[in-house]
Amino acid sequence: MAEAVTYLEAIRQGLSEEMERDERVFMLGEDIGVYGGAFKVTKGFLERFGKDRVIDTPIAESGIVGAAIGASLMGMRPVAEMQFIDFISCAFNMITNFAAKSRWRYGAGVPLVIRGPSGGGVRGGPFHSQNPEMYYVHTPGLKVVAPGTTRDAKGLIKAAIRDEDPVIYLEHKYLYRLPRIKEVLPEEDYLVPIGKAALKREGKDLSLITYGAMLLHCLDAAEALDKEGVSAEVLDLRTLLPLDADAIEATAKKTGKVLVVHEDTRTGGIAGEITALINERAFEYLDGPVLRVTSPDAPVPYSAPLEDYFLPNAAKVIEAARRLAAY
Amino acid sequence: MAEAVTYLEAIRQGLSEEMERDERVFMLGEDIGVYGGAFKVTKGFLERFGKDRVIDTPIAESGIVGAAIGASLMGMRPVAEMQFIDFISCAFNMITNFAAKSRWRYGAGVPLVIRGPSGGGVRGGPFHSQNPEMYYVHTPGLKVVAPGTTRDAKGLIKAAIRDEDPVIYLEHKYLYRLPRIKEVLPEEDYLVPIGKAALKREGKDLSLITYGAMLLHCLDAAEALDKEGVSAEVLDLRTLLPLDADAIEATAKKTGKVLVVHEDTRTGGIAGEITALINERAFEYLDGPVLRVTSPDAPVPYSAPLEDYFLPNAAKVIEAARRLAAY
Amino acid sequence: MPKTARARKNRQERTSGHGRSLDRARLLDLYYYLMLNRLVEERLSALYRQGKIQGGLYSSKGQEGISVGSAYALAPQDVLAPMIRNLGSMLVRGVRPVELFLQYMQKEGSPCKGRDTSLHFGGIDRGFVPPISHLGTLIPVMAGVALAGRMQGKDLVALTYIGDGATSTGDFHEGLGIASVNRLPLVVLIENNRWAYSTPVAAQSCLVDLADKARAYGVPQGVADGNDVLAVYEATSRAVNLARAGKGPVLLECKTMRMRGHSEHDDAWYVPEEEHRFWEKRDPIQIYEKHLLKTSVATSSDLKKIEQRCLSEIEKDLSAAESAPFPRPESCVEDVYAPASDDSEDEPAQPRRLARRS
Amino acid sequence: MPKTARARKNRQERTSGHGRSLDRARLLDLYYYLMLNRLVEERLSALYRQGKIQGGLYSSKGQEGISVGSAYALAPQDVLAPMIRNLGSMLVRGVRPVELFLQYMQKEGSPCKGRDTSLHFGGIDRGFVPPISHLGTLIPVMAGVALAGRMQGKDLVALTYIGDGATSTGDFHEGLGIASVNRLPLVVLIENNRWAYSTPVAAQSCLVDLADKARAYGVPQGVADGNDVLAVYEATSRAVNLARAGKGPVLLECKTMRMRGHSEHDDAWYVPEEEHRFWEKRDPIQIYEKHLLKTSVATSSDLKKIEQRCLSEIEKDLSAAESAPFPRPESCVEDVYAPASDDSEDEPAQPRRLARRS
Ligand SMILES: Cc1ncc(C[n+]2csc(CCOP(=O)(O)OP(=O)(O)O)c2C)c(N)n1
Ligand SMILES: Cc1ncc(C[n+]2csc(CCOP(=O)(O)OP(=O)(O)O)c2C)c(N)n1
Ligand SMILES: [Mg+2]
Ligand SMILES: [Mg+2]
Repeated sequence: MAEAVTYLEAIRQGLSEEMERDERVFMLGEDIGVYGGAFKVTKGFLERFGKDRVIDTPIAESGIVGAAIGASLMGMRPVAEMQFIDFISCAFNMITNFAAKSRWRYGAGVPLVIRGPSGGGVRGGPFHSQNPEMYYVHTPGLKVVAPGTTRDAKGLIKAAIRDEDPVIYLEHKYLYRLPRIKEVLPEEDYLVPIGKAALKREGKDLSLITYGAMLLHCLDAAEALDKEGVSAEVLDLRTLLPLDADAIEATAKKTGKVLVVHEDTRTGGIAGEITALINERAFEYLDGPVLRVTSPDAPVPYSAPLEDYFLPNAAKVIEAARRLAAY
Repeated sequence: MAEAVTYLEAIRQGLSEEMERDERVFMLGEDIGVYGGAFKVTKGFLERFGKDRVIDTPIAESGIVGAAIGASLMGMRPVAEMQFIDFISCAFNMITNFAAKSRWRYGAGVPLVIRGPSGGGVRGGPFHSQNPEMYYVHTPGLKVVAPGTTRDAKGLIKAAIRDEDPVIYLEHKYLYRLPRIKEVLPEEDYLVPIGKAALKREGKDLSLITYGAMLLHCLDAAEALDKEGVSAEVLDLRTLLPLDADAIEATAKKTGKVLVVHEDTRTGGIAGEITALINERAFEYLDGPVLRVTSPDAPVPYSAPLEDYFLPNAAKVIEAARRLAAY
Repeated sequence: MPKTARARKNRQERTSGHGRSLDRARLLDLYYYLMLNRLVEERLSALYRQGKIQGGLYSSKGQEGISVGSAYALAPQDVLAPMIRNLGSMLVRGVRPVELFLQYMQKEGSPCKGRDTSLHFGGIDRGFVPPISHLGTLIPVMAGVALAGRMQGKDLVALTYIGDGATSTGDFHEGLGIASVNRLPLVVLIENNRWAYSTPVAAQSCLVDLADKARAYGVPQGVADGNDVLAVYEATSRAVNLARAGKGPVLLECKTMRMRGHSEHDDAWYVPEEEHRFWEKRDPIQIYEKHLLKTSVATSSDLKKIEQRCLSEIEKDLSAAESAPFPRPESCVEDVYAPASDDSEDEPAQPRRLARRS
Repeated sequence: MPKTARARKNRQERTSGHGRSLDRARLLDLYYYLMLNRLVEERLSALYRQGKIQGGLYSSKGQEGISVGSAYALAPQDVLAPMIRNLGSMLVRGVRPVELFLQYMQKEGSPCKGRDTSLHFGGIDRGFVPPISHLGTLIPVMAGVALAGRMQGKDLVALTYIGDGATSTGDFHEGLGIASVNRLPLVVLIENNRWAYSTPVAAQSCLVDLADKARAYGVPQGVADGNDVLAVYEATSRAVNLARAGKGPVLLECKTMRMRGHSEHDDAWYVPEEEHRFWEKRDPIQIYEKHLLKTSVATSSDLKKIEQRCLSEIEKDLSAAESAPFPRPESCVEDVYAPASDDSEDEPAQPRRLARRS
């Protein structure tokens, strides 16, 4: 019977299955071919799919995304890798102005996927640990996904490749090879729908809304809170744009107390948008303020004690959850 | 005695006064010298300050901002113009990764100003009407200001140039020559402090929190609401980063009902952040949900009937305010 | 190395056109498009002055030979990405004046439903990719079009334009870099009209010939007289053939002059009078008229007839556009995303094969 | 035009160094820095293997001659921006090993307080500008440094480095474009070590000499043997003089080979063995040693002494760094903005004059 695979292996499987299934799918990026990618996500792809479908590019993120856009307009399904997601900033204009607006402007959809390793916890410092989601969540025309489990990682990359619109796929490098989240994946071809959150734990006293690597910390926190007699529900957003407003509304109405947890920095982070949605849709149900546990407003630091202080963790979630529960 | 000047003239005065006062201040951008800028903001500057301090550049926004960063590190005070603020997207990486993080990384402040015409209402279409504030509000290390009055336009550009950190100065092109907001400005050298909101109208029933060109619509709405017996307070944020959380908290606690109005698109707009701040600081004082009137989640359309439908206006603010007042 | 060698070979070659390869019908065709380009734009600026058009309106007066001559050199399967001064290229590719009037008057039936401005419309199905305002972006995008065409076994060439000013953008460099190492069938036509808004080309680059930028990529280049439609046609044909033969990308500079302001609101006071006078004598339409008469391909009455035809087509199309309704206000929030039905969940997992041309 | 002419003149010139301009003390100085560069990096990788350093560690093994020779050619007022393989340049500019150990071990006293990685520290006050990870960005930034220096009447030259791979970035193009039309005193040294991570230079560009990219800007260029520290010193001196004389920017390519993986975790299995073997014979330190002995500038015991000196300095500095404390956790949220006291409100409105060097 099948064995448990890593989050990284799940992404690799999803990519290669879609390349097998659909000849329109191809990949481009820096060091993805011969080398198989900085994190080895596309290891073996060059040998398997050939150099026409696994293209090593010069160092030119805007050029890479631009070329992906052109190929997409021609009916292909490009998947562009950013060696670290931090470098997506160099393609910001191409993504937000060319890819995001073409369908609305004149009806030309630009299905493509831009993926890369995001997030901290690996001593990457300010330029190899970023969480750029909000720059794209604030851009109509894009979709943004951020899987927190191995199963979702595979199902979402496949859904992203099949989607008719441009999708930013954020894979969290801290989860890549984390033994704890290895999973046995379904034999059959499955997708995780974009735009649907998942309730990863049922609870009745309060809701933890999160995504990405923070899911683990929220589940740990929920476990610990349970022992204190606080029943916490954990909603994994999985897709950040479009947000699953119905799922957010449902859990807010159910528990009446919401704590949003994200690794991204605080000001302008997605917790604000979620708080606004809850205000609009479930205000009367609130038994306390919507609170947030996030990284502080600073770049991601390198030094171990600094990064450990900087990133949210179970302890911080528990502490905030207690305050909220006591409310 | 002095005569009333336009918003655009106020910016020009602020810029030239600072160039007079401080030899470290210089300008660079496309067509700002000989031509005096696409909107004539720097008209006459070349003649007055010479070509070493008013530099026409090639079409290269990332290069322009990069050069401004280098000059700033050398102790100069560069002011870079984006011909339309929409093109700031090409400099996104330089701004968010180089300028924003240098002080934190190794103690080198990067005082510089990036300014340009933002906003809609002039039939500019999707690439000459953008409101890019949130991309920078979500970036620690930057400051973002967006004046809504002629007096603030001058006081904030001067404060931005004297600030020790990089400031994005958003001037709303719809206000540039609007006769209605012409003002007689103080004779003396004055600044409008960055980080301080201003109560532009006192009220007791509900608070309209806004900035930029939406200030006018909110004041009109407040006027109309007053006739209906609804007393609306209008808080002009003026600075979007750092937000004046104390002023936001104060008005929320005072009226208990808050409506946030911004021209920027809805999802991930600053209304979310403000809602989160109010939740954290004034939850018990709320007599209703924090609501928002914003542009919808789409690019800014060109055609008159479309753009008129797209942009917030007094009527939309009044309608939402009524709902909130009735709450 | 061969590439640099080839670059050198092509380097100095200045093309002057003779149009030997074109029969009478096609020679008159060129004249029709030149004239239609000129007259449509004249009508558009009249509408602008009447306040029937708002926002940016960018004239290609004096540059029509570049748009028409280059687009005319393409094969049907080729893909073209016009810039805002390439209205003529779009006409050659089948765009009708009515679409342009609808577009500029922001009407319901306009190709982009009144959402976007100027020449920002089209689509692969019609053989072109419209620009966004951000200059330089089309170079990487058209590199991707060329790449996809090769994958799909179409033997297409991608052609796009870039101004002298926009060659300073990072995207120009990144796009040509990717195209060069992949030998993509891409032709980048530099429309050097001596000005970028108010900025003269000398303030944009230290080069005399912007075509020399090809030397940074080791790719072929050429320089042509942009005011000679036949020279442009022939230089483009050669560039397209090189690109199709896998020797691309190719950088082709066409020298010309922007005869009006950057956009309608700009009277271009900053352009020296002599410069303007010098180029007035080199109007591409007059030059081509003389050529057609001298080579007795056409009589002046033939040409008058063509001009009349253009004028009547314009009248017809304009009145159609004027009477057209404005778009539904609420339509501006539609089409941000594909309709849900197209979405992944519903797409069958059947294998997809590339449709290759046999 | 003169610029292109000059570019041609400088074009083919390959520099081979003789160091005639350097006296014995300075020749031995160069050896000291080469050796210190090599030994510090060897110690850093040992620490990495011991798990005392996490994250990226980028070796300049085989490229030390470029960092040391180029930095040594600068005048005190010049500003240098190192890349991640230019540890040697920083040593020449006065950085001590202890700072590097503190930095890589993320300690409190590290130049960037444990916040940023690798060589990302420094400051104008010490004569350099540190990079961010995003490649290419230093070119426009150093153009701005050169521009400011000219405004301030300092006659400084700005020197920065860029890898063969990073010359593909848009910022490289935009920075050189702005520098060229303003004739800025900027020297861009292309460190062509044949590889960009796993990507060979042939997959990055069609050029044989990346210095040819200067032809796109009409600026001077040069090519030097990067494994000959004296050749680098002399080529850089010439480039710096050109730039200082207002003939810049200058593009100088130094040919070399990356002798280790992209970073410590990478064993560079993708590099052909012959290529590696070929370059092993060209180790810049061995080459320079031979030269010093052959020209009897030094005896082998002189050189041994220098090596000993480096080793003991490293020991001393390392133990200092190892015993240093880690930073206060909460310090990571400090210094995002200037302290309020520096803020605009308080700044006096007195006129400010530029401090010019008399
Ligand atoms: C990235 C970017 N920066 C600035 C602008 C504003 N702008 C529009 S057209 C123009 C001048 C373009 O000159 P050129 O490339 O020579 O084209 P031309 O107008 O002469 O056809 C400028 C600066 C823009 N559209 N895009
Ligand atoms: C804009 C950007 N894209 C991608 C990367 C990831 N990256 C770091 S180093 C490197 C290779 C650089 O090669 P080269 O410029 O030749 O410098 P070298 O490592 O050989 O010194 C890459 C792709 C980056 N740092 N910045
Ligand atoms: Mg031009
Ligand atoms: Mg390299």
